[in-house]
Amino acid sequence: MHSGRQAGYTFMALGLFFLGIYLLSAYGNHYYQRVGNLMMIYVILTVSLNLSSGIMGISSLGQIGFMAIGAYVAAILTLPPGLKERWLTGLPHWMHSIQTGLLPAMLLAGLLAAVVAFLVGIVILRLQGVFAAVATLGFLIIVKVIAENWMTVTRGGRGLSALPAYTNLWWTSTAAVVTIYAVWRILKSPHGRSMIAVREHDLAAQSVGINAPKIRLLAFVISAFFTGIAGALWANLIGVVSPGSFYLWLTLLIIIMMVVGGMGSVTGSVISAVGFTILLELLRGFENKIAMYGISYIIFAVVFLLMIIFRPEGIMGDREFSWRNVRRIIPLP
Amino acid sequence: MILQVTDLEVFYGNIQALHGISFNVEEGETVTIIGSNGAGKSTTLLTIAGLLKPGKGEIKYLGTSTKTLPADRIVRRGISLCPEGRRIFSSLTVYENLIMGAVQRRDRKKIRADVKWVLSLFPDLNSRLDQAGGTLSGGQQQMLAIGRSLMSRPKLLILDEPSLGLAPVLVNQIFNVIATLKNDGTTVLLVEQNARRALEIADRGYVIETGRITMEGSSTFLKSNDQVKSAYLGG
Amino acid sequence: MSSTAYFFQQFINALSLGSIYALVTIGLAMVFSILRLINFAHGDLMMIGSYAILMLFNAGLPVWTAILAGVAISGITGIIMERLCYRPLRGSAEMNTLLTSFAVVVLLENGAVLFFGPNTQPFGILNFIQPTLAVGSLLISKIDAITVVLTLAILILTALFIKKTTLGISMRAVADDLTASQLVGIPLNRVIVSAFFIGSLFAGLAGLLWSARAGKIFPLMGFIPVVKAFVAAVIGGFGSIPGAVIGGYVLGFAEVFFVALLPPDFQGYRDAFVFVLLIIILLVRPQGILGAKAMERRI
Amino acid sequence: MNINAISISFGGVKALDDYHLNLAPSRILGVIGPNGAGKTTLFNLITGFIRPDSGHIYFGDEEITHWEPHRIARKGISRSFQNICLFNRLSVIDNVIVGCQIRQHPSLLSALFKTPGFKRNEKKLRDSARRLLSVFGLEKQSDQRAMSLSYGDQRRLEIARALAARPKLLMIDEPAAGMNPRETEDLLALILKLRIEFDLTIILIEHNMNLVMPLCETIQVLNYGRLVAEGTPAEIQQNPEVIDAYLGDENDIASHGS
Amino acid sequence: MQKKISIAILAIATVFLLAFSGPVGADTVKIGVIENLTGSMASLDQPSLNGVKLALKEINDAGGVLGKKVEIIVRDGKSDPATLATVVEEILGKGVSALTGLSDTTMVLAAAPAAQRMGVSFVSSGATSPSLPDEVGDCLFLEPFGDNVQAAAAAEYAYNDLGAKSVWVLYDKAMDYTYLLQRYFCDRFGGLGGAIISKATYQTGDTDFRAQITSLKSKKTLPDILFISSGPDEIGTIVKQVRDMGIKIPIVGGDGYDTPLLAKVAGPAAATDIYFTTHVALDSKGTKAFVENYNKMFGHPPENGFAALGYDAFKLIVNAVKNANSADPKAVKTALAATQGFKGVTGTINYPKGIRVPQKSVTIIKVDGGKFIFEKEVMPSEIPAP
Repeated sequence: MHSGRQAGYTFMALGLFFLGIYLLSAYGNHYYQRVGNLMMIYVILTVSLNLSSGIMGISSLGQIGFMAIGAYVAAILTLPPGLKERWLTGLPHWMHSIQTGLLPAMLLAGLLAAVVAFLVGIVILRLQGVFAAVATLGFLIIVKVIAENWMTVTRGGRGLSALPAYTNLWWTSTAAVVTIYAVWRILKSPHGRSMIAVREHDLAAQSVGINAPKIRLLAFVISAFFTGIAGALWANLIGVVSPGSFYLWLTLLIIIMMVVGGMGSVTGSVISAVGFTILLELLRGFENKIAMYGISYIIFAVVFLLMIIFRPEGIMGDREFSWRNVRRIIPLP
Repeated sequence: MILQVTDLEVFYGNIQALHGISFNVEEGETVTIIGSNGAGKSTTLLTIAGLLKPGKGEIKYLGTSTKTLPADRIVRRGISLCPEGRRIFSSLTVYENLIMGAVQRRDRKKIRADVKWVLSLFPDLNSRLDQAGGTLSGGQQQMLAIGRSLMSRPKLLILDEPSLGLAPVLVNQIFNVIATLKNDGTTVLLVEQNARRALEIADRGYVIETGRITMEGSSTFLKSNDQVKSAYLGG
Repeated sequence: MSSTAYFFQQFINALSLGSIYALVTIGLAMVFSILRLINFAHGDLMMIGSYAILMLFNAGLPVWTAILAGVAISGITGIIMERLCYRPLRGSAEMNTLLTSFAVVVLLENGAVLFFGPNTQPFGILNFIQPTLAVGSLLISKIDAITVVLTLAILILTALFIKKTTLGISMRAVADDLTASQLVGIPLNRVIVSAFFIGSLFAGLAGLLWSARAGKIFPLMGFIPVVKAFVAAVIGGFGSIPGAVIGGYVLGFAEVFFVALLPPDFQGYRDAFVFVLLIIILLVRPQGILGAKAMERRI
Repeated sequence: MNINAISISFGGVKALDDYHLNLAPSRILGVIGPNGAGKTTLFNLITGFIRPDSGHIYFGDEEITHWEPHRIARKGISRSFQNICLFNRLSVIDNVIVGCQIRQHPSLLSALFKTPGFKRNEKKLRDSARRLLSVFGLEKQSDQRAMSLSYGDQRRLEIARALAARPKLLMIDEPAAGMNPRETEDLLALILKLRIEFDLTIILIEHNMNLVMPLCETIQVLNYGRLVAEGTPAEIQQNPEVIDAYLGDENDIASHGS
Repeated sequence: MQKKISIAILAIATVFLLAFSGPVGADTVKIGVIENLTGSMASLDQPSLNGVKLALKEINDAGGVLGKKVEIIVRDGKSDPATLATVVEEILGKGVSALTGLSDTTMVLAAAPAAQRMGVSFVSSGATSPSLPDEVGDCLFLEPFGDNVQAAAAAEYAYNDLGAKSVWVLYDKAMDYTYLLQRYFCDRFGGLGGAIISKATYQTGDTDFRAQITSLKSKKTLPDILFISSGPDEIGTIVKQVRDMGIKIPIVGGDGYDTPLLAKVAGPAAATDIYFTTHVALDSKGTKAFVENYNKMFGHPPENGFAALGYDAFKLIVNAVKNANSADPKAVKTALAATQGFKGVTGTINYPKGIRVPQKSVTIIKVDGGKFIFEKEVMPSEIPAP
């Protein structure tokens, strides 16, 4: 198929998507908007996790640690100055009077998460497989412990609240589209090929000149960048960040989304993040109807278990969406 | 006929490793399979031992199919595979390694007697019974591996590359033991890269190439065959 | 209190905490050494064991019967877990089994919330044991003493089992080389099920001791011990059973003395310290204190 | 290529002991010896996957003894592996492209914004990969995943990938393993052709004498990590020590047997 | 494949839309109840929900309010801020008159802003941070007193009645409540002239406090009292371990102690010489009916003080609906802010103008041999600023 035509389809699809976003933010009720926002944040989280875990093959349980870092950075930046002065005595003075908007907060959140990922990655990425999983889990716990104890900067277990509700569907959906686009482009670039090569066979990749530790670090850092941005969006959506919010449940949720979508497939991650957000809401509705609280997570866990037993490669495996395949089913012009 | 393999096909994922292999072993016979690396020898043996599941074909041991049996049941029936690369339990002592060879058996007294018998075959191990397997030299490990296989008192002993990476003296020792076993009436299926040695000791042989049997016949025939000579005997 | 007495008191604290960690870790390490599976649901077996003991006791069973039956239930749950969740996944990627164990955690913990309710419940069935023994100026709680003695007894029994019995040797053989152990005829499923069963029994027992110390149980009680046990296992050398014991004690001592020796403002960083320790050990000595084999990169 | 007295041991066992090599450009060296003799260890040492305990390795006039594998690869040493190590889930052509992109350092930004330079570059990579695949007769399979290829094709693809990195020195580990005599002959012709077309120096590990003897100008025989013999194929075939160590002594059983 | 997926997505989306478009009746007064029924907060919030259910039953049995039945819409927040923020929108979309629930400040902060934006009042049943109403806005009301009030009461009681001049403090670092409580306590105790010997910390979920207790034992001069700021789940274990280690010093604390777990976990021997501040003495005359009815409805006595708080918070809202004579959220809010002399199980609630933290007297309970004994009612003379 001609590539110009594909680009045309893509733009049309994007147009439709943003039209939907417009309709939802203009006419949808707050509940749907909230679910939509979370859905977009989960898409960002899952797609960026897929870059480091699925595409690059780093077994990381610490991804949400970067989200926590992003969320705290954004929270500190967007917290009203008065509160900042009262609560965050550990910050340098000049920061007390600063209150940024969402965009700078997001970018700085992403950057700081990336910097931390860089430093952590140098150490942790020397480990492989379950050992990397363990070490990254350790990182997650360390982040949580620091957030709980660094009273003068994070306000400890009480968390930072009264954050301005900057985040809306436009921000989240644009950030999601940018993340998907970026990860997609990386996947289709020499860097992406190198990542898969290293994942498939570390030593063989080195034997054709790929600097495996470097490319791993690159994937880890980029992934942390977008995860940090998701953290920032989350912070200004929910309005309060606390150490317990960024912990095992969220970790498990996005890993499951990625695995079920298909490790290595951006398309799979998107489908799965969207699908699971809806599924969880439906299950919650079901749970409220029968008033058996907790059943939704049980069903969720069972769905995952069945999936990993009977279709361990996930919905998409590592295949991707293409207009060519769509045209086989639906006759597009 | 103790073992009969018919049209065996085995796949690793999408890749077909064996393209229909047929051969048989008679009771009391020593049969060798020769072939280069990657030709499918180990695949064949692992399938017989129940570690790989055959795609198509049939494996009959003493007249009944073993295709669906798990590995431990196959051992109980009397097939013992001594794997390539020895694969002894390196953190277990020599004695424990031997005991593990008899894990399917319940006759404690006889097991003890068989340990003695194995030690008489490999006197080198005698003084090292309490040593961890991993601390043995390569040759001793190979002896231990064979000894461990013998501990299940197999009716069919399968040896995968027993001389691999061993010094000539040790190779001799190993082949001497095989000869002894053969004289005692044990049925042996031997896979070797050292084709010359294998054909010396075997009654019959098969040549396997890229997952297919390409030649078969008595050892004398194969030894004198020009193709075999040039490909495997370095002549 | 003199500083020597202070030291000894903390020493005793560490010893009893370390004992429980060791007990949990053995089970974790046993399963890991055989299947390379990090079973995060191991902690929930503690929870299930404790709840079972409490419910049976409340139902009118004598204390010791309730304890035996509860520990047995924990063991049986372990077997069911293996059969339903882990056996179908045997041979798949390590990461998949790890995630599966997380899913099992979600399943069991939410299930427990549904069945037992989310509330903390008092667990006082060992309260009849008088609380403390005074040794000079030292006070030793009897539960602690029992914990230490019982753990040591179990450790010795386990060591003998692993060393002497055919099943124990089989476990080590399977841990050593899965393929070869199948080739010599070790019945793999039986060995794996046994490892799960024994490990789960220990988890149930550890659950009893843990709950008796804390005096309470709740559905989410298993997670912290299993994470700690997991660190202990890495410290000791994953898969090594003596290593698990040493790791448990090292962790117990590290935690107690971290809190004992540092000013209060730093006490909160205890778990961070524990995990920094873990990461350093992974990097410097990935095989742990007692792990025998270095991880070889195979080409 | 020049190697001075490298040694390495694993757990007390000397895997390679006092090994020397002096290889002039454009030569083909064969390394033979029984399994476990240290041949693959030698490859791993040269390509930087393991470090020698002692000794030096020079490539051209540079010492590469302690270099990282990827740096050695960029310097111009490529290899294939004994048990095929492809990027299984990449397509055949992408396997080769990964080799081709060795000397490129495209920026991440150019990829993100899909600049014209980026597109040109991708096209160039793809074209040269396609050309290389056609040399190996794999052009028809270029969009399949590497794992779905047949055994022989996988072997060829591995060499193609190694060549894509435009090496000066190509190291091939048992390329004919699992090939039948006809395939082996084809491989022989292919290697000879590649050598001229790409101006290669080649080191070859192989058991199949049908490949080694006609192909190699020099042969080294390893046994127990020691260099037992070195010489032309004809010399090697006559060397009694070699026959004893590797080809096997016909009298062994007679002299030691029961 | 693609086809299957697109069909699946369509199907899911359809079900999704249908699931939440049920008919909404207009003949009831709807009140939203958000509680963390699963996860780490469940042990506080489930009793709170039970309290709400008991209140609902009593109200509807008595004919409801404004001639209509009262209906509750319950949602589980799963102890997760993101879920809370979602379910609050869901409930708000159903046209509720007011919201109640939640026992933790952080959780309230995740849920309440959405209510504030919609102008629907949120009565926090269990969170006690006195600054909470200022952080969220004029729609947020506390049902219990602020932590500053009860901490000051505890400090004054300890200093004046127990004659304590020095204190050792242990608190849970991970909770807002425990942190604030000890801070306000130390403020007031220091203000009275008492000495804080040292502080130690732990984290929610810890089960071993011996290291901290041993370090207390090693002090040259032991304090007169221990102030242990803990939630209901840890306090029993802490008391047990303190007493096990041979420390008989009186223990003082806040409303987190108000749970049968304290006596049951620690055992009657250990649960002695303990004093805590709380909302209500569950053994007093005024609360007897509540405890009995609770027992009747759920088969066991209230798990902890949060049951009574949930009960009161709900009745407080219904009371406001009655006073406003309207179920309109705006009117209910105005009526809530004007609440005077509302008599609940946990005391009498007055909201002074512009202040949405009730001024209530604090009950001091003494624990002796595992028995909770009403000691006295205190109105602190000086209250630390929030």
